[in-house]
Amino acid sequence: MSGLVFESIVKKFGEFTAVHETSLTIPQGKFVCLLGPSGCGKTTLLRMIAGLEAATAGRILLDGDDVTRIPTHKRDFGMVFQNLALFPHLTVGENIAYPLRIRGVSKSDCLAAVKRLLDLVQLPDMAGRPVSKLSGGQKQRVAIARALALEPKLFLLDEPLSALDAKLRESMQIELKQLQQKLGITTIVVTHDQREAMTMADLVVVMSQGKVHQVAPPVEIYRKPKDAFVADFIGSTNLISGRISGSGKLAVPGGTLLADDLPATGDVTLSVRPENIRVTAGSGDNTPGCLAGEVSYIRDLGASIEMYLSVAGQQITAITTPSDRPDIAAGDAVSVHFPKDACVVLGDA
Amino acid sequence: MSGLVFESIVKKFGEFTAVHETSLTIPQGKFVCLLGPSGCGKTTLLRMIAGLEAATAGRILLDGDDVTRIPTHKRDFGMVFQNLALFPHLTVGENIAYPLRIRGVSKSDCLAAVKRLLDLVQLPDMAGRPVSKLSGGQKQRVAIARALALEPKLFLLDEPLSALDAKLRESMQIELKQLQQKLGITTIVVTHDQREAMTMADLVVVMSQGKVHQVAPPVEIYRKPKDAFVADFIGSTNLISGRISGSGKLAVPGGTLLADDLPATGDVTLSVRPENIRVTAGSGDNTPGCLAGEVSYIRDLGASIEMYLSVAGQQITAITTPSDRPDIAAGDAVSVHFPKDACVVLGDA
Amino acid sequence: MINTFILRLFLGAIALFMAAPLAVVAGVSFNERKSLSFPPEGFSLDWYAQIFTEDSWRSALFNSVGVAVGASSLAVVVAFPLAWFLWRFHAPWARIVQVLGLAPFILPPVITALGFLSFWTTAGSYGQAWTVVISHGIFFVTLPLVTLTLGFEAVDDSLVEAAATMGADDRTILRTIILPLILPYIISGMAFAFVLSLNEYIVAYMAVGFTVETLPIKIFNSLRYGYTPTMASVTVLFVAIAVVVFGLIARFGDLPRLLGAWRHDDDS
Amino acid sequence: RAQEKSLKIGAYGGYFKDSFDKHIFPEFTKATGISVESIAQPTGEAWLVQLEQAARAGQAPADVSMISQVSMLRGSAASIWAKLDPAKMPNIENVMPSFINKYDDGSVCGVGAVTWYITLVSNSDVITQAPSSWEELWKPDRAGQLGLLALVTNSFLLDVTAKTYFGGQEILDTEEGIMKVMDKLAELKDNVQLWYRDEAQFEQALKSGEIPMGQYYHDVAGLAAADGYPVRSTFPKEGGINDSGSWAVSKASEKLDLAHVFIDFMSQPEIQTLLSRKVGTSPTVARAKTSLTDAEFASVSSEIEPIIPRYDMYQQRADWLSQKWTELIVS
Amino acid sequence: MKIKPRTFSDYATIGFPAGMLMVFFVIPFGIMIAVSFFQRVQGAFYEPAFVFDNYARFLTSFFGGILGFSIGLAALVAVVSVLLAFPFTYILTRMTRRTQVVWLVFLLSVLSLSEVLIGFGWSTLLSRTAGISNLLVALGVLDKPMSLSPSFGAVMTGMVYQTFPYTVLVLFPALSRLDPSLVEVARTLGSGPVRSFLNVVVPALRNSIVSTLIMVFVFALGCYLLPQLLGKPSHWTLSVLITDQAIYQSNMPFAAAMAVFLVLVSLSLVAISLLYGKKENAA
Ligand SMILES: Nc1ncnc2c1ncn2[C@@H]1O[C@H](COP(=O)(O)OP(=O)(O)OP(=O)(O)O)[C@@H](O)[C@H]1O
Ligand SMILES: Nc1ncnc2c1ncn2[C@@H]1O[C@H](COP(=O)(O)OP(=O)(O)OP(=O)(O)O)[C@@H](O)[C@H]1O
Ligand SMILES: [Mg+2]
Ligand SMILES: [Mg+2]
Repeated sequence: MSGLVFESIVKKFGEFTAVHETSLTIPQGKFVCLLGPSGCGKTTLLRMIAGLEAATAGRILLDGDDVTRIPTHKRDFGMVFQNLALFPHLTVGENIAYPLRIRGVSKSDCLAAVKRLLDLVQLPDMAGRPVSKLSGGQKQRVAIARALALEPKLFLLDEPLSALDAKLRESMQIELKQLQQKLGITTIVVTHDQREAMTMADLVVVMSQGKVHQVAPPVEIYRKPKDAFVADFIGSTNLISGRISGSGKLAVPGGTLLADDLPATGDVTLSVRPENIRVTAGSGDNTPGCLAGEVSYIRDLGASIEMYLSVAGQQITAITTPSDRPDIAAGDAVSVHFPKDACVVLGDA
Repeated sequence: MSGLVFESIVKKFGEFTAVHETSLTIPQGKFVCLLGPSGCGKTTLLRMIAGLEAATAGRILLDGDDVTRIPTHKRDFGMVFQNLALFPHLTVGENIAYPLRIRGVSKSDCLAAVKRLLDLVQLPDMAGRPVSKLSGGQKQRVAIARALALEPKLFLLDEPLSALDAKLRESMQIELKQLQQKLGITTIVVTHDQREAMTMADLVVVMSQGKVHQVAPPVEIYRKPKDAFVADFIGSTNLISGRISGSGKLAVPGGTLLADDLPATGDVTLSVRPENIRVTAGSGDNTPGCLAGEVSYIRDLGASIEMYLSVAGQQITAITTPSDRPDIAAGDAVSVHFPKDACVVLGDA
Repeated sequence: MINTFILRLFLGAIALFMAAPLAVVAGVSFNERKSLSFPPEGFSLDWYAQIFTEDSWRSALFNSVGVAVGASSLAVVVAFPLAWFLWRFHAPWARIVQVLGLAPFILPPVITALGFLSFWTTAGSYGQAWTVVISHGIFFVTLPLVTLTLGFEAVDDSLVEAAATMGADDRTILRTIILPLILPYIISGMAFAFVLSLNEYIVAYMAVGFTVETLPIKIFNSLRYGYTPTMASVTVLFVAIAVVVFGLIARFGDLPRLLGAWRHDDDS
Repeated sequence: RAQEKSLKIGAYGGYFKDSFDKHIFPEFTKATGISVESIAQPTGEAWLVQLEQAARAGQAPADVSMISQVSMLRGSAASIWAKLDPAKMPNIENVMPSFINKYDDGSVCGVGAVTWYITLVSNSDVITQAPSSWEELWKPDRAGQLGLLALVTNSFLLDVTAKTYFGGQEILDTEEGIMKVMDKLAELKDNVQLWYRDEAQFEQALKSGEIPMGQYYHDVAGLAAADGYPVRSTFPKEGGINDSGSWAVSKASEKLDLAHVFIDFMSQPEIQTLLSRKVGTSPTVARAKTSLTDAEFASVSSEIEPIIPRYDMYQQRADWLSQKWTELIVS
Repeated sequence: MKIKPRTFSDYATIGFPAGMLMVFFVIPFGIMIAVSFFQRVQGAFYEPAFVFDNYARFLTSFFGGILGFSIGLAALVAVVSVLLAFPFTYILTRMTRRTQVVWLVFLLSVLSLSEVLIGFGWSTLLSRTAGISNLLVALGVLDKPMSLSPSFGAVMTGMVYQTFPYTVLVLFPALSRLDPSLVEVARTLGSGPVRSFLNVVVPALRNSIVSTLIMVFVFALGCYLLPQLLGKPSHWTLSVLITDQAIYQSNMPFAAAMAVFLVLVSLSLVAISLLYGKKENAA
C-alpha cells in the first residue's frame, strides 16, 4: 500500500524506552505534524524514519517496501534539521547543490536546479552568498530548498521554525503549507507548538512519553480529543469528572451536565473548552447543563477576556470576546452554562 | 521622587547605537515588562540598570539618587539571567546563600534565609541538591530565590522563562506575578513574548530598534496602540490607510470608515483588531463603517475561526468564535463591519 | 580607576617577563664581534647573513625545516584517522590507542630518545635521514591529536546527518564536509608540531644526529667552542618564523577558536 | 668508483670540525684521493653511546672518530674498536708511545690524534695578579668566583688535587685514597659559582668577568685572548691537565683500509704542525719533529710537566666514581 | 550518532595510527623497559640479563632526595605557573578578539623558543655584569649589581618562563568557554571583581585547574636543560641525572631504570589527583 507505515516500532536507549510499541499509517501526500511535549520521542520517531536512529524492534514500510535496514544515505528522504545544519563552508548555491554534486550531476544542471529551487523558496539571486550572511528566515528557506533538491519521497522537518520569531514563524508556516500542497510530497513535521500543528497539518499525531495518543485532523483533535492528555495539551480545557446518572446525564459536583456518547454507567471525565462555556450574571437556575458559580477573577488580555470561576469548589476557566463580555466582576455569583455539544467524553489516557 | 528614572540614556557599542536617547519613569512597586523584537535593545537597557553596561550618555536615578556610576556590586539589585547563571560548583542552598555569605552573614542566619527563600519559591528541602540535578523549572526558582536573597530594591529578569516549555511557562508567569505582588518589589522583566507581557505586567514598555514606542498598561497597549509598530507587534491587526473625508470620517479604498479622535485633515492609518471586525454573509449595504468584501479562505483553529478577506484589493483578517461563525465559505461575497470604537487612529512610528 | 591600573600593571609585567629573554637574544644577535655580549657591542647583521652564507648553518636550517615539514605531516597523518575514529565510532578500547597517542609527550624526552636510538639500530635503519622524520612525527603526534580532537568535537553532528540524508556515504561526508571544516585544526596541529620539531634537540640527535645535523644539534655542537651570535640570530629567525606561521593562521583562521575558545554567539 | 674511495670521519662539531673541514681534510683528499665526509660529533660521551648502539646493530655512523681517552677505554672494554695494523701505518712511529691505545692483548685500537691542555684561566681585569698554582682554587677569597667542569671524567680535578696536595696521583690507587682526595676537593665547593658542562657556558661568564677564574681549555682561552678579551690562561706550577683524543675505527666499518691511510696521514709531523697552527691543538708527536716556533708551541703547550689523568681509574671505577662525584657536587 | 565499528575499513582507519604508535612508540619504550633490567658492565656498557641491580642502586636516600627535589620543583613550578597564568588567561579571554590574537601569537612564539636559548637569555638577564640587578642599582634599590644565577630562583624563573605559555594555552579553552554571566550574576549579588574571580571563577573551574597543574607538573618533570644552565648541582633534577647516566656515563640500564621509576611516580601522582578530582566531582 502507498504511504509510510510503522509496524510495532520500538526504540530503546539502553534501559530507557524512548518510543513504546507504535503502529501508525501515514497516507501518501499528507502533511503530518508530530506534536507533543518536550522529550516525548518526536525527534526519535523522525530520526528512525530518516534512518539516523535504528529501531530496536518493528518495521518501517514505505509504499510497501521495508526500509528499516536501509542506511540513511540510500533512503532519498529530504530532511530539515532543527538547527538547519547548513554547511558553513559552502555558499547558498553550493549547499543546495550538495546532494546533486555528490551524485555527479553536471555543473550546469546543478546551476539550473539551484536556480529553480531558490525561485521555489522565493530567494532568487542568493546563490553566491555565504550562508553566514543570511537572516534566520533566509537560512530556513535554504535548508528547505536543499532538502527538496532531490525531489524526495518523504520530506521530514524537525522543529523547523522554532528558532524564528513569532511573526516570521507564522508566515513561514503558511508558506511551508503552500509549498507542500504545490509539490504534493508526504511531509512530516515535528513540533511542540500546538498552534503550529493546527495551522499546517492535514493530520496531527499527538504523542507523550513515547506513546501515540491520537492521530486525527487538527479540528477533530481539538473538538474530539480522545483522552485527557490530548484535551489538555491541545489548547486549554476544563476537565470535569462525574458519574453517569441516567441516559446522557452526568452527575458532577454542583449539578448535572448533559453530553452525547456517554456510556451507560460508571465514572467519566468530560472536557469542556473555555470558549464554549457561557457565563451569565446572577445565580443559575440549576437546570441540567447549567451550574452555579462565583467569579474568582477576570483577566483582560485585549483580544479575549478570561474568567476564572469557582464552581462547587472546582476551578473552571471560561473565555469570551470583549464584545460578549458579561457584566460581572470578581466575587459575583454567576450561572455557568455547559452546552451539550461542548461536553466531550474522554477515554483513558 | 520614588521609582526608577532614565534621563536621556544613550548606549552605543562602537559606532552602533543599541539604545537611542531614552527617558522613562518606572514607578516604585510596579511590575514592568520590556517588550520588543530580538535585538531591539531590551537586554542592553536592563544591563544598564544593573550597571553591567555603562551608559554612553544620560543618567539613571533610583528614588532620586543618581546610580549611573555606582558599580554593579554596590547597587543591591537582584537579577535573574536568561541562562540563569547558577553557580555550578555550589549546591542549591549555597547558591541562594551566596550574596549573604560574601557579606559575612553568619552560617545559621544563612540557613534560615535559605529555608525562607526556598519556601517562598516552593522548593522546600532542596537546599542540599547540586544545581545540576534540578529540572528547568526548579533551576528557575532557585535563580529567583537567589536574586531575592538580599531583598533588593529592584528585581531585574532577562527573559527568565524563555527556556521553559509552554505549560510550565504559563504557571511560572502567574507565580512570578503573585510573588511580586506579595513582596511589592519594583520588578522589570525583559521578554519578547507579548502574551507573557500582557499576562504579567502592570506596565509594558514596547521597544524596537533601540527606541521606546509606548509605555502603558497592557490593555491600553492592546486597545490604544500608539503607532503601527505597536499595533502590529502586540497581537495581530489590520492596518488601513485612508484620507480624512469629514468630521470623524475616513475615506478608504472601498468605502468610508468611522473613527473617534480623527484629526481634521490629512492621511491617517487605522488599526482594527481582527476580533473586532464582524463579517456577515451577503454583499454589504455600503453604509459608513461597512465595506463589501470577498472571502479568500477560512481557517478553523478549533478555539477560533480565522477569515481571510479581500476588501477592495486589500487583505483583511477577521476572527470569530466557532459559535459566532457566519455561514460563509471561500469565494462568498460578504459585508465587513468595522465598529467605530474598534478603529484606532495611529501616530507615526 | 585603580583596578584597571593594577590590571595593566599585571599584564605589562607578564609581557615584560615573556619578552625579556627574547630581547637579550635579539640584542646579542646584533653583536659586532663573535661573542654573545649583552648589551651588544657594536652593531652588525653579519650573523643573520651567516645563517645563509655559511654552508653548515644553511644546511642545518634546511635540514631542520625539512625534518619539521616531514614530521608535522606525519604527525597529522597518524593523528587524523585516530581522532576521526574516536569521534566517529563508539569503541571503548580505542581509548587505549588515544592514550598511546598522548603518551609520547608525557615521558621524559631523553627516554623517548634512547628508545628510538635502540629501536633504529635494532631495526638496522640507524642513520637513515627518514628515521628522524618518523621519530619526530611520533614524538609530536600528541599535538595534532589534541587539536583534531577539539576540531572534531566542534563539528556539529547534524551537519553529518544532514549530509547523510542527502545521500552522502561516510567517505563522501569525510571528503566534502569534515575535511573542509576541520582544515583549520589540521593546520594548527601541524603548525604546533612543526614549530616544536624545529626546536627539538635530544630525539633528533639520538635518532640521527650525525647524519642530519639540524639547527638545535648544530647549536649544541657549537657549544664546544663558544656560543656564536649566529645561534642568537637563528633563534630570532625561528621566532620570526613562528610569528609568521601563527600570524598567518590568525589572519586566515580564527586563532582563539583553534586553540579551543568557543562562545555561544560564535555561530552568527 | 669514487664512492668507494670515501671515508666518514667524526670530529667534534663546531669550531673544531669547521677547522678540520677547512684546513685538514682537503689536504688529505689532495694527497690520497680519498674524499671525506665529516660528521659533527657532540661533546662528551654521547657519541660513544651512539657508536656502541650502532656497533651492536652492525652499523657505523662514522668510520673513523676522534675519541677522548676515557671513552677509548670504555670502548675497548666493550670491544667496539677495530684492531689496527701498525704495519699499514708507518707514520705512527712518530706518535709518542703514550698516545697509542692498545687492547689488553697488545693490539692497537687507537692512535693519538691531537692533545690539548686544561689550565687555570682567569679574567685579567678582575684578577690582576696571574695565579701560579692550582692551590689558588682553594683560597677563601675566591668564594663564588670559580667555574669548574661538572663531570668527573672531563674535569680531572681528582688528579689535580692529588698532584697538588697529596704529592702525586698514586693516592688514587685505592678507594680510601680517592675518598681523601674528594674530601679535600669538597673544601673548594663554596668557591664554585658554576659547575659547567657546556664550555661556552663558562667562557661567556669568564670573558665578562662574571666568573673570573676556573679551569678551561688552553687553546680556546688563547683564541679569546687573541680576540682582545681580558682572558689569560696559566700553566700552574703543578702542570696543566693534558688530555687527548685518539683516532679509532668502529668495528662495524667496512673501510678499515682507507682508515689506515687516514690515520697514517694524520700522524705525519707536518700534519701535526698544521693542526697546531690551524686548529690550536698540541701535537702528539715530539716537539722536535715539528716545525713549530717557540711562540707557536707556547700557544698550544708548555714545558711544565703536565698532569696526565689516571684514565685507568676513570674506567675501572666508573660507576662508583660518578656516584661519589655526583654526591660530592650535588649535596 | 556514534556507532560501533563494523566493517574492515572501519577498523583499518584506526589500524594505521595504532600500528604506527605500536611500532614506533610502544616498542622503543618497551626496549627501554627491558634495558632497565639489563646488567651494567662497569667501565663498558651493558649486557642483556634480568637483574634488579639498577633499581636497587636507585633506592638510596641520595636518589630519594633528588626524586623528592625534582617532584617538589616540578610541583612548585606548576603551582607558580598556574597562579600566574590563571588570572592572566582569564583577563586575556575577556579582551577583544584582536588583542587575544596578538597575545596568543606572542605566546606561541615564545613557546617555540628552544631550552638552551631560554637558559642563555635568563642567565644573561640574571648575571651581575649585564643583568637586571644593574637596573635595580640604577633605580637605587640595590647598592651594587649582584649575580642572581645560578640559583634556585633562577631555575624557577627559567622553568616558569618555559611553562607559562604552555599553561596559558592549556587553560585557554576552559576559561574562554566560561559563561560570562556567572561573573556578572556574582556582581549583581554584591561581589566585587576580585572577589567574584576568587569565589566564582576559580571554584567553577577547579577541575581545569587541577588537570592543568598535572600537565604542567609532568612537563616540568621532563625538563633537563634549565636546571643545568641556571642552577647549581644541588638544583639538578632527576631528568638531569638520567641524561647524565645515559649520555655521559653510558649507563643505559641505570638511566632506563630511573626513567621508568620517574614515569611510574609521575603517573601515580597523576592518577591520585585524578581520582581525588573525580571524588570531589561526584560529591
Ligand atoms: N541518544 C540518546 N540516548 C539516550 N536517551 C536519548 C537519546 N536520544 C533521546 N533520548 C531520550 O529519549 C527521549 C525522547 O527524546 P526525543 O529527542 O525524541 O524527544 P523530543 O520529543 O524530540 O523532545 P524535544 O521537543 O525536547 O526535542 C528523551 O527522554 C531523551 O532524553
Ligand atoms: N557587547 C556588544 N557589542 C556590540 N553590539 C552589541 C553588544 N551587545 C549587544 N549589542 C547589539 O545591540 C543590539 C541590542 O542588543 P540586546 O541584547 O539589548 O537586544 P535584545 O533586545 O535583548 O535582543 P534579544 O531578544 O535577542 O535578547 C543588538 O543589535 C546587538 O547586536
Ligand atoms: Mg526533538
Ligand atoms: Mg536579550
